[in-house]
Amino acid sequence: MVEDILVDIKKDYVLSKLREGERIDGRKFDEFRKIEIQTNVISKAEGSALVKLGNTQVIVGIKMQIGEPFPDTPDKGIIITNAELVPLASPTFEPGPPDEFSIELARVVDRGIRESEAVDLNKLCIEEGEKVWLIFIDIHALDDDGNLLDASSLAAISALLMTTVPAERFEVGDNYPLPVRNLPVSVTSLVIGDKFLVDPSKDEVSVGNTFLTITTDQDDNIVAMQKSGSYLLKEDKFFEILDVSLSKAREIREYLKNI
Amino acid sequence: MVEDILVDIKKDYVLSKLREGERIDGRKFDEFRKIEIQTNVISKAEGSALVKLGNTQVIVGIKMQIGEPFPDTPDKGIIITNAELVPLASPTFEPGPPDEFSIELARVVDRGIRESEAVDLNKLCIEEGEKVWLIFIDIHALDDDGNLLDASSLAAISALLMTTVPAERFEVGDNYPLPVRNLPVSVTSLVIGDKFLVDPSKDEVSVGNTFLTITTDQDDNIVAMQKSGSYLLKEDKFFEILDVSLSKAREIREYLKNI
Amino acid sequence: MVEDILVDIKKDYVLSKLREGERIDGRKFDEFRKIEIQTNVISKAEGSALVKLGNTQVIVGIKMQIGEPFPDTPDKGIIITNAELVPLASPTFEPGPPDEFSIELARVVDRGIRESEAVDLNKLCIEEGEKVWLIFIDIHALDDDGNLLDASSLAAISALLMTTVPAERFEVGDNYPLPVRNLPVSVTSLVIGDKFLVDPSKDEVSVGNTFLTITTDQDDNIVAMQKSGSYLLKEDKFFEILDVSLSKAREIREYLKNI
Amino acid sequence: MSESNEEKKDEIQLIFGDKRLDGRRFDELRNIKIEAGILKRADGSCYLEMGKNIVVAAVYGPREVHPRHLQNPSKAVIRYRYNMAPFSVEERKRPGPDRRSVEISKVSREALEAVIMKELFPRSGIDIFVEVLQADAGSRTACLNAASVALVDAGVPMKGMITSVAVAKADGVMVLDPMKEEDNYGEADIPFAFLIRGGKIESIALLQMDGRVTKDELREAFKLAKKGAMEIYKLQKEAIMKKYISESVENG
Amino acid sequence: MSESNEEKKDEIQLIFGDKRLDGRRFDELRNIKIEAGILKRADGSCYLEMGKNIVVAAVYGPREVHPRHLQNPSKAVIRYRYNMAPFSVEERKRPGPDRRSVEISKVSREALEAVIMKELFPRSGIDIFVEVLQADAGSRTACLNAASVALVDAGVPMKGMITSVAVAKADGVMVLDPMKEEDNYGEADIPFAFLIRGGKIESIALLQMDGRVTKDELREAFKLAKKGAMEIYKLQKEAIMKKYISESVENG
Amino acid sequence: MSESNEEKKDEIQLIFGDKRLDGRRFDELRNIKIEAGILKRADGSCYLEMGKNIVVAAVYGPREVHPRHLQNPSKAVIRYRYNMAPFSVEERKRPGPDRRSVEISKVSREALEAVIMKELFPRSGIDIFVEVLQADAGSRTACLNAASVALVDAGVPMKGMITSVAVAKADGVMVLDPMKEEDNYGEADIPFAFLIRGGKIESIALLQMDGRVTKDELREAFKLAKKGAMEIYKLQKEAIMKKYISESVENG
Repeated sequence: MVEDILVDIKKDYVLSKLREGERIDGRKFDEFRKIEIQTNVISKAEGSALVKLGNTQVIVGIKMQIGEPFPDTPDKGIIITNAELVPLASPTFEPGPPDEFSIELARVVDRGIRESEAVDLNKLCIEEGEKVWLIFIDIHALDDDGNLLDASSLAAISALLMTTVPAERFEVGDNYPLPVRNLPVSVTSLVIGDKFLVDPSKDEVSVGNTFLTITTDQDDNIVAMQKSGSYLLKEDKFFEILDVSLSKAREIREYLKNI
Repeated sequence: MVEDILVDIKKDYVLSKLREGERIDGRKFDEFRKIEIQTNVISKAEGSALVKLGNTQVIVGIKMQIGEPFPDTPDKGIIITNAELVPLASPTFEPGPPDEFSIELARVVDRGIRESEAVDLNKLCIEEGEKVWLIFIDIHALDDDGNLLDASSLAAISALLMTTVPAERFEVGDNYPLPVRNLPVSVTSLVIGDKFLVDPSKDEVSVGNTFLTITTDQDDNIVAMQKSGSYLLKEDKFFEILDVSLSKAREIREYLKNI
Repeated sequence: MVEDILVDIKKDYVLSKLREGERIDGRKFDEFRKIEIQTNVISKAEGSALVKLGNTQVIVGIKMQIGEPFPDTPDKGIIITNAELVPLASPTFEPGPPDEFSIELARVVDRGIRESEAVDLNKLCIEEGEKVWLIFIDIHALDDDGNLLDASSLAAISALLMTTVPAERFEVGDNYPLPVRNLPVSVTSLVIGDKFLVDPSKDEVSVGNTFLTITTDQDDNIVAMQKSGSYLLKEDKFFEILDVSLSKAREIREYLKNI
Repeated sequence: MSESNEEKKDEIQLIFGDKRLDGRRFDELRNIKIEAGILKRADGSCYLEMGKNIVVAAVYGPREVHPRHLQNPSKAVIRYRYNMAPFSVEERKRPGPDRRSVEISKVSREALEAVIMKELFPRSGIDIFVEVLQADAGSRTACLNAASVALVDAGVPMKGMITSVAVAKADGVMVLDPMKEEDNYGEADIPFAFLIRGGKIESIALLQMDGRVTKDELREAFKLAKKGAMEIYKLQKEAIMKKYISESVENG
Repeated sequence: MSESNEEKKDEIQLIFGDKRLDGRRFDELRNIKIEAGILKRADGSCYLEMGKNIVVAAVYGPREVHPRHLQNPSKAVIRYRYNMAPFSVEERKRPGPDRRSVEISKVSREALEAVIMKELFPRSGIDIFVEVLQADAGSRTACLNAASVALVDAGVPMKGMITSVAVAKADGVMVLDPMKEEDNYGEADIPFAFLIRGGKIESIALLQMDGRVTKDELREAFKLAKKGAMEIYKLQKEAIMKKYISESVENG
Repeated sequence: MSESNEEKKDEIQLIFGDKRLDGRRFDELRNIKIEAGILKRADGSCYLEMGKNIVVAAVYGPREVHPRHLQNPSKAVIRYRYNMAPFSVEERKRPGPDRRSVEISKVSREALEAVIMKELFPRSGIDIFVEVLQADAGSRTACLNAASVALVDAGVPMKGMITSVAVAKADGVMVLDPMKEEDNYGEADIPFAFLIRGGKIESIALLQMDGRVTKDELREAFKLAKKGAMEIYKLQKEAIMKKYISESVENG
């Protein structure tokens, strides 16, 4: 009850600020919160990264195993992306098997990496048709202050950049760095009427779960998109968001190159 | 609430008609609804059939795979029958794993096919003790207007009759028709006091889930029976139902031979 | 409601007796209920035992299979312990997957057997790195009148003592008795304030689920301990319980040698 | 999906003249042992052996039903759970219900629902739990016989006794109360349960069948089943009697 | 976790001059067949073929929601279930929802939630169930088109019609309504759904994308998708009309 | 069923004179790092490293419990969830609770239940969630230490501080706070948790043990554990202090 009232008050506040052309935390409409990336925080993982987007915190760990390739791609490694929205990260998350939110999160992050061909899967074949590397990208939310998706995308690509293929542990040769050849960056906007805000905070999301995520690669290709939430989007608005997403992704990619 | 009252009214109507020796849709007590069978409706399946029993609609698709035989029948194929009572088919079905109704349905259909030895499993061995054909009979309910069971049995045997063993796709020789050598037919009666009605419609079932299913083969053998529902059945009544079931099955079998 | 009141009355009664230095059934504080062990009650199992501790009844059956060893113990058999607190055994047990109580029960029993090295796992290797014996210890509660844990431990070791390795059935040589070389015995105490009672009955447990289980082997080593329940335990009390546990275990072990 | 092989295996000889593999006549039951009231916590209970089957039944209730939305305002809700212990069969069975257990639980519950006077206990639950500790052929019939005794032991009012037995076709002959070999290698298996009231078989509470039989063979099966049921019924009554006598002795 | 291989397979030629593998032009839809009101039990229903996709949609509601705590006091609760029959694909699919189905169900539900007038039915539920009986590329778009017709058939008030179609990039060319080969071997897949009101495309209700396209290619994709959607919209309207005419004939 | 091999592996040398494999003395803790209040959404939180263990604890509550039938009218309901991240161990762990996690969660919850003043918050829930981001030996003790600090950070009233540490037997010697090798190849593992009140160890809140020790070795284990616990207790207090000071500075 009390929480419902609080949400309503927050919503009114966000909307009234918005009418004045402002965000509640003073950011510009196309401004991300402060990004911090710590890499190799988990030494037992093949690669890992902790990403902070303002107060939002996500950790991604990469584990690798040897497995069988898919019959139709006998010479390619396999990426498996999984997200756990553990109840530690938010008062609204409950323990249990992945729900539609964590499944969507994992799949959108996965698409960005997969479709940008960020990992050169051809270099992850050990024995054609028999043995290839499986890459487990495990997304673990720690603190959900909004926009877990972009934080997860960033943590995933950061962790992959740091990953060493553990060939020695599995006795199949020398360790080598995971071949990463592209830097997909997702930009999520909260769409409110005819306005949109990138990297929405939890308080801003009180107005509704109405997102558009656009993931682009280092050549400004669009590699993944996801309209999420029940709302209607105008075509011209879409192209406006696309332009902003491309330009923010470029900025973030520069940052990413220096981790 | 409203639904409970409706059920009660229907029940009274069915019972009062019954006392006058009539069924609410004018059928004779031993009369099936109109049977329609469309075969090979799913080209991606090895065989398929859509069966309509009046308004009741069931589709069965047959898929085949290569698998290991059971240790005690190393030279025989394996039949696996599964039923999904998807929520599309009835306002009372809910999404989720199979409940006792769908399990019973699948197992009774399975028994008819298995015990009549409708499929010659000896001809489905690829390599003794190593590789045999698995036949998946998947029953998918579309519209439950009563007697899903007989509709499913009919759809299953019809789909099997149409099935081609996909040997070429699995690179184990030439395709060949699935060897079907018997035509089991189930006849389900609704038992009400000392009366019984074959092929009950949903409205008739408002009086209670008190069924007897008898499956017979082309030599008038009884190959499967299932008393289902909490009621008591007299022995002489049983043999009356048996006689009707045998004769209805013969009629339906003639129909089946012409699909 | 009625049950809550009954529990309260029982609790008051147990506590008032306790203040007078007595147990409700007249036992001494360190006295077990009558122990009865029937062995080989299930001829289809490799070994089995039914244990009665007063009215508490537990049956354990041992089944063996051939499986792959763990990579880091390629020449050792594997023990797998499982407990089912089936709803038959108590009005408070519900059907479903194992809950935390049955998991704890199985794991504490397992630890006693594992850590005392009761079974010589080195003698259960068939082919190093390829084939070893799997020992399934299945605990099946029948009547929970308190202290299922000690009854289960006793039934487990009794069943193991009776077990024949079914080598002939699996065509890997001659049957032989399972090599059992230690007799772990668990003693569970109900801890109430500064007092404790061994082998608590269900009525005594009305005061709370505050247990300490200590499992010892035939050389008076402590091989497993579990403080279970939300309470605080003083160190000196712990060592008192330890002494009683050691001495009761010795008694029970003598009994066990004669089954 | 079928969890295990339900195919018939290669054949072995089951009938030798007028005797069966285990020496029984065609119309002879296996050894049966019944004991009522063997569990303390349950409101009613029964231990039963039927050949190599060993089963224990417990009844709880009539008792409150939780959560409330599962209650029925006009009658008791009956639950029946047929469960096999992992060690009850040759090859260890994974714990938990499989499709076969779900079906057996359903038809067994329905058989008992038809005779329990549910209307006397609105909003209540009557729970019947049966554990198969060792399974041979006919475990569902053994369980129903045990459940029936446990219900009487719990004082649950019923229209009569439920008594259950199977008939099989083995080497072309109908035989009563088949054991494992006759079930595995026989041509048909027909489990029955009857309502027995006033010492007489009144009607059929459970009937299933799989295999291949003629109508005449079915008539023979009914004859055998009714004969067997009457014998089992006597043993059920004796077990209940024995429990009451021993209780009277204890109390009086 | 991904249940199946979502990797692109080795390439095959998809475009031959100004034609596609199946002879279609770049802006040409597959054959579409729509029939409304084909199920008796459902409140609204639709059968739809779109190329080799065969789907059936059913709508139940507005109806009561159980249990009560799932009700929303101010509007109807919408459920959408996209489900594939085990035999709908080359390799048998295990029954039950996988991660892909869960995601498709979520975005499809959201698309419809944006147009259904939920506020008219507080505390109620509107359930949309779509079964994929045969799947080729674009099954989610086929399902949404069928669901939309089934909603109209059920009389659920909406702001307009939802019409869905995908665009793919194949051999560098943007093509409308891709079939399986273009989806598997193409460079991008972009499913759209539009709200069509007053005969005009008003806004985007569903948009996803995976692959690799430029901004200009996206503009081309929008153009193709809108053209395709208008054609599908006509067929949806015809199917509804046909149902109403046949009903009028029957009733009048 | 055991999900993983709990067998002891072949032996390696663990003790070299009066030093351990990692150079520690027998009564020496691993490096410990504690930081309170590191999460925004949680009511209380703590980051903790203990050797190679990295854990994060969050506390939510006291807050409302849903659904209502889980409420307790006389006290708060405590939940404790010990969860390992898939990447926290050498071989990737499948997400979700296994049997080991369930048992650890149970005994850890019970330890905290014994010291949280639950009676002050009837009908409420206090949820303690601990994520193991990297696991070495002793992760359950690290989690309890973090949970205890997070509870203080959340302002949950307790009888005192819970401080947890394990003792192992390695090459016949009792050693404090074992790391992975001592746990895997050692002869016993004994996790403790103590209630510390007024700067003194008052009683035992958690005690488990598996391995093989004598009574005298147990006495030695208690001595080591208490020494270790007092050191950890100091660090827990410092972390809380630091948080409060930094807050005061911020606010004042």
